[in-house]
Amino acid sequence: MEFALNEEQQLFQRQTQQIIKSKGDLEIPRAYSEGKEEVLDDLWTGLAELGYMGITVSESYGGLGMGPLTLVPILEEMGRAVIPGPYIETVSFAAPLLEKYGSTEQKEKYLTELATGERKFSLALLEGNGEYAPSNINVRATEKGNEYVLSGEKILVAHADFVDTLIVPVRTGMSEQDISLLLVDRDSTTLQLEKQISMDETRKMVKVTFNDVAVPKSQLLGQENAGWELLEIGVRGLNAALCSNMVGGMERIVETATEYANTRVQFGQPIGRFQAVKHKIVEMKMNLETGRSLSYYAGWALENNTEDVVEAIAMARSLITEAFIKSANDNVQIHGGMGFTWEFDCHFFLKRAKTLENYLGSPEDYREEIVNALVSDKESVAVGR
Amino acid sequence: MEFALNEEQQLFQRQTQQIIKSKGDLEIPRAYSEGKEEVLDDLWTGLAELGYMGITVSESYGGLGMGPLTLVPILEEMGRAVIPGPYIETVSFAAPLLEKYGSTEQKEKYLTELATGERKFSLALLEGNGEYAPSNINVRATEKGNEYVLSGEKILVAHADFVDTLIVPVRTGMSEQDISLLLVDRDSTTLQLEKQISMDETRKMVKVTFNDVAVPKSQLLGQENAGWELLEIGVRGLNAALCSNMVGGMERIVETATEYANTRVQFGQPIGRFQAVKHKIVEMKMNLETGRSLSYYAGWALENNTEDVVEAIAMARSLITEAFIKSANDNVQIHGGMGFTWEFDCHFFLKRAKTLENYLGSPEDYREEIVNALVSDKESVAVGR
Amino acid sequence: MDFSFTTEEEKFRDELRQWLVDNLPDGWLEGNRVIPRDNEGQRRFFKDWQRKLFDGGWSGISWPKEYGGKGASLLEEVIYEQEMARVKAPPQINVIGVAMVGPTLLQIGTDEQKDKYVNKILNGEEIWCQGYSEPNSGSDLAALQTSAVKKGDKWIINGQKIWTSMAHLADKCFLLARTENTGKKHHGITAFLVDMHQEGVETKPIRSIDDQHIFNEVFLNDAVAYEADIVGEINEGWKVSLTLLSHERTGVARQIFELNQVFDELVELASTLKKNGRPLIENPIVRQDIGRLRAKSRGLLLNYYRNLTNSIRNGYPGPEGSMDKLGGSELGQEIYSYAMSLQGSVNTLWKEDAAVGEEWQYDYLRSKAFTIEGGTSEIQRNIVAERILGLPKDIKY
Amino acid sequence: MDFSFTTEEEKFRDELRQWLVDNLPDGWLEGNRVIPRDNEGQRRFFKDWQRKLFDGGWSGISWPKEYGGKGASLLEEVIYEQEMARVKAPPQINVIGVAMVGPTLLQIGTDEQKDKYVNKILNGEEIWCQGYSEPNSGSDLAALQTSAVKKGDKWIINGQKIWTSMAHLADKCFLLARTENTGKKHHGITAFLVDMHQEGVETKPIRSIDDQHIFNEVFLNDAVAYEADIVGEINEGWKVSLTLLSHERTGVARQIFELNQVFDELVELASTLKKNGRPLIENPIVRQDIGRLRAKSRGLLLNYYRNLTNSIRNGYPGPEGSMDKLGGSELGQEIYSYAMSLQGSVNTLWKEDAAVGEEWQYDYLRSKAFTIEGGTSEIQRNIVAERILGLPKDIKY
Repeated sequence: MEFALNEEQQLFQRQTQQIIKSKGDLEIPRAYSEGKEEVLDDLWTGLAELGYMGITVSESYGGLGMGPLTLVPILEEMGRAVIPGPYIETVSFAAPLLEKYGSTEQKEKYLTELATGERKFSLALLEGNGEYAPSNINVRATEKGNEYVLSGEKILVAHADFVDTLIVPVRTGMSEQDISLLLVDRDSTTLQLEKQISMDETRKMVKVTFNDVAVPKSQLLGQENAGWELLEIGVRGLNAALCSNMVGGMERIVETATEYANTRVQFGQPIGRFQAVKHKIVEMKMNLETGRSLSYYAGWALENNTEDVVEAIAMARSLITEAFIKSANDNVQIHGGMGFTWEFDCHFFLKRAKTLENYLGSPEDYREEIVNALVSDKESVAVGR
Repeated sequence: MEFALNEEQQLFQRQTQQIIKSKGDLEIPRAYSEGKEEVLDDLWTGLAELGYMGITVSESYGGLGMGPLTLVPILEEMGRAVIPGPYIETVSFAAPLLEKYGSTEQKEKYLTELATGERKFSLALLEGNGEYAPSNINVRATEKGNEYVLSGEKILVAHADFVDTLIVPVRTGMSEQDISLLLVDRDSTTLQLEKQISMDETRKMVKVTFNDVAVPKSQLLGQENAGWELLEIGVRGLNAALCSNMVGGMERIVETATEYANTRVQFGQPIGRFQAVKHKIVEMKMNLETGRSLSYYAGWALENNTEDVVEAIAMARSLITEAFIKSANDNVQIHGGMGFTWEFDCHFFLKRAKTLENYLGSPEDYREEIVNALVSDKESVAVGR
Repeated sequence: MDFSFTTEEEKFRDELRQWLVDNLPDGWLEGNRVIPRDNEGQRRFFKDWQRKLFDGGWSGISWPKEYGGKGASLLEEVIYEQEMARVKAPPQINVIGVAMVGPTLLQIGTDEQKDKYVNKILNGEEIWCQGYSEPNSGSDLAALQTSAVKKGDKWIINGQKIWTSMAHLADKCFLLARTENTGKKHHGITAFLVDMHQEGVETKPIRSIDDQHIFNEVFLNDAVAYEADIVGEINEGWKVSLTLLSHERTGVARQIFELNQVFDELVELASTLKKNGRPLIENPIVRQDIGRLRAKSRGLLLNYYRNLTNSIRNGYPGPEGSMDKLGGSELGQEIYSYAMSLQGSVNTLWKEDAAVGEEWQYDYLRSKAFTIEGGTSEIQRNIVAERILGLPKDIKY
Repeated sequence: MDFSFTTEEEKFRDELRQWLVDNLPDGWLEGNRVIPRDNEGQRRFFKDWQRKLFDGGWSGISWPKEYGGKGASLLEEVIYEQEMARVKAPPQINVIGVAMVGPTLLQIGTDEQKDKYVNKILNGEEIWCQGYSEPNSGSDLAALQTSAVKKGDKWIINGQKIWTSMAHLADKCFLLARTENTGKKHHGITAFLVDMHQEGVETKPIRSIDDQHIFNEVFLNDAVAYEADIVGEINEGWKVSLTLLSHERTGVARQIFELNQVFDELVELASTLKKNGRPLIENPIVRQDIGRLRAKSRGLLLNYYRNLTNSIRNGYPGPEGSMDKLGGSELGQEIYSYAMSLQGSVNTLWKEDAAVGEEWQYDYLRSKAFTIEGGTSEIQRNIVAERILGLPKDIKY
């Protein structure tokens, strides 16, 4: 029985902290959102050099062959500084999916390049009203000889302009679940990219239009028409990663709120002496630690592929999403007027939190998933009882 | 534009306050719950002498012919002292129903006696699992000549042992809504009454068993098989009354919490100086005033039979029910250990609040009703805009 | 109880409604509510609107008729706010001047001050801002440190103000400065009428989280005011500022009316947007949320009417305005936040790319200031606790 | 991360499980958990259970083996709490003695004290209670006023204690009294071992809102203790009380385990009870509530494991126990309250008339004390703020 980061994981945590600090910490998202996109290249290169891109890639393709738990401290640190970029999409989504479902050729090419940092990935999933549902996949892939020809439009594709390959769920059949995943390389296709103005300017959102884009059939990931199932498995990793990322954000919020409350003086007292402020920060802290426990557990369940993995991730995602929003809100309140300024960092967290609220499902959806899991299998698993 | 009690209503308020104080205030529910049921007779007689029973009875039957708004301050005052007894059932439920749907003979007999206080009423509605739904009415009334013969069991009949007449929804037909209301006099029938131990010992709960009880057909209130509709109209009045009653309870809670916070000293300070306590009482106060506004409005809508009367009552009922529970809870917390003792009065409010939570529908049910009303009629009515 | 208005009051409402139809900017009533983003364009837009209001007699409606006002009753003022909220009328740029500075000068200003300023306030010739908050005095307003020192016939003002709305468009500032330091922080403050177009006054924009520029920092470096620019007694500026506040007769009425309107838009949103192919409003969970918000919005509105009735009966407003402010600001945040939630993952898109309507994102972000500006929620709770409930004051440190 | 236990630990668990099967009162495991309501019956019931635990070696499992304990590791102690929670075992009446007084005496007691008390604690021959709280010192414990004055070889104790659990069944009391009044409230307190069966000690029951009698007032009128009954140094009782607390190794573990169990019962309830003819668990709104409570219950449990891991790594528990207490007590209230909500209008029926199971009503009412006893939630928040986050202390008045 041991429920904490191990030494190796703690080492990663410290190292990540150092890199991010050395690159400017919260100045990174600030610069990025002001259009200095080179900070992202710089950070990416730095992380790649330290082997961060290959953490979840197996050793045979040049990675470290670690599981998602190793990413937990790294993602928390990134969340602490609201780091932009497709790290989660690449490392927590694309890598494990390729490992599990890629063909030998796909693995050889993509995993090797992913591990070195040469190749970055994103997920081009959402369409129309942004709903995460199989019925909402309407980008059509029409078979034409050895190729699929894609037409349609994806929205909210994170950092599409920065990545090299998009994983694109497309419609390949008539029934609702007839969806397939395609690996679409930007260098061998002509995609139309258009920036979408996002409230959270640290996650660049791009509309990707496919105008009869031909993609070789060899780019199919997994079986044809089995894409939705794969996607859901991939989204698990993505969600667990988002959770750790948000937990990092919450931690930073608690720290900055505490610091501000200790130094800002009103009525001759640091405002942290007033219980209205003091206890608000305690609530943040409670949520932070509960969220962290749930995100650790989600990571553990994912790494060990436990029976309750879906429930574990749903618990983490539903609670953390809402707690992050609440904390980010309260952080603005504690900072008073300064919290309302662009100059202070509070708004980075606020916007990140609120725009992730419904990304790949709402907290309500995830709670429904918890109960689904509960009712179908009432026995408690995993946590020794 | 005037949204407040008028002078006459304020007069009733002061008078009620005086009566209740003179009868012992919170000692009334305390004595009653300890088995001294004579306090109820005493109070009832006192109120009847002042004409309180006939307030909503028309003048031709000896009443004052006032509307439900006049009851608002009286019911608040009763709520302030968690007064036991079937006042609400008699004055806010039975009286208006009889006025509206009673036959001439029924009015003559029942309203006249009601107005003098000679006859008290209760509602014998719930059965089985206590759900408020037509499908849950299973006490059967079989026609036999000029009589209905009743068999079955009603539960949670408030103060059945104290009242003279029960209004009993019974099943008179096969389809779900084939329900009729019967006036069942206790002195001319043999009912089996059995006390049910209630957490809120200030509302005596009784199980009433009908073993082939014959009731003349003339005791039918309204049309046969039209009982559910009548009941729902009656329940509106009952709900509005409960709201005012609960608002009174909330007001008393705010007062006692404030008083305790001003006098209880810890760490050399009245605990009301600590914002954790201070702001908790402010929250109670906010809920109290919002609840009061909604209950006034519900009363006003009822009195004027406005188009939005159902929504008005549903808004009041859903918000007040939950706010009362919250306030009663927080009141215990503010009183600390003393709030957990039987000796202090906190628990009267706590138990009253929690046991009313689902009485005649849950807050969720009433919110659903709000939205139903909203969606079917989107125009704002009544409040001048 | 009576929710109706008198024939006269309804006539007042009808007149205003008609005037708005005739005078609102083109397309405004149809929902095409565009305000220029650049300073110059904004200034012109707002000044035009202010002028129109003045010409129509709808600026300073509570002002005495002799000064160009309408001499409206409190209830008419409420109707005014209702109607302005109904059409989401553009803000009155000179609200500080019209609602507070003007009435204060009329009450306690010198004759010269009245002559010099009052007319130009109403017709919008001179725009006013309010110099209260400072970097170190936000909630603790009386801790202000900007100093005014007398030199000959001049008062030399040094210090910094912050959160000064519209300072970048303002001509004049109603400013509090410390003229004496006795250790008692509420004493020794003086109220000045300061010219914004002088060398010693520099205005720096504050970019807020909604990417807007409404607030400013104002730096005072040897700014000058004269004896004639002092309002009320020297060192008694705190009292003057309370006089000023007392002219805020309708409190947060407009916000409360607007919120009830926004609630309707929220229902509209839930009826239009779909999930799983069904309108959100059919989802039982959404219905719960909407039912809850409905009861709260109506409760807030009704509370306001109840407080209003008391104000009319007593002849003056009570501290209950703090409850309106507290309730309104928090409910506002809740409603705007929920509107964002309903939009699903595309809620992240804003400005011209907004998926549903760009106001939602702006309003959501803007709402974060509701519980901070004009006295934080924490301060409002203290006021309710201390002035309404009689709970102990926070320790005076 | 690793949620498994070692073979040895699992053996420990299996042994305990088997022992419980063999020794729990008849019908207990089947859910027929009846404890007599009268004092005498209760005393006998609890003493029998205490004796059984002792005979089986399951009382004082963390005590050294030489004193009859099991010398269990912290993790074994946690397993013990898990298993006891799983079967909802009867409380150990002498929990104060076993978990706190005994270990404290073993650590800092005199040899005579050890000889005289320790064995009788474990075998339940002497039941202990704890005399801390007083009418005017609840949250502010150090403000206690009960005095002990030396007269010859006796200490004469006067004052009043309150909230003394099980005092009516206790033989001995670990009592704090003021022996010096220096103005510093944490100094001048002394810890005494007081005989409850003497003339100067009177116990009066407190009837709590759940109609139970667990707590008592204890009146001390010239009660007597001797020099030999002092634990630790004179005037250093505050430190002794902290030593005592430090022996609470598993904190609120049992409550947290129980809550996760109660959550399962809640799901059962929602699966069984019906509305509109359908199980509540099929209602989307109920599902939201249950999903939310599930995440919170698991989060609480996982937090506990995380804190436990830290305690094991550091060799001592940190202030995070306050977070467990705070979270557990509030979640407990929430869960019990929700269980009442699910029951509909019949939730009002209790005791033998309860509609679903009388424990729900009792537990609901009992839960109101969770956030008060053992340090209120307000105090816990201050501890988290000050000791974990480093926020300023409340003003020392």
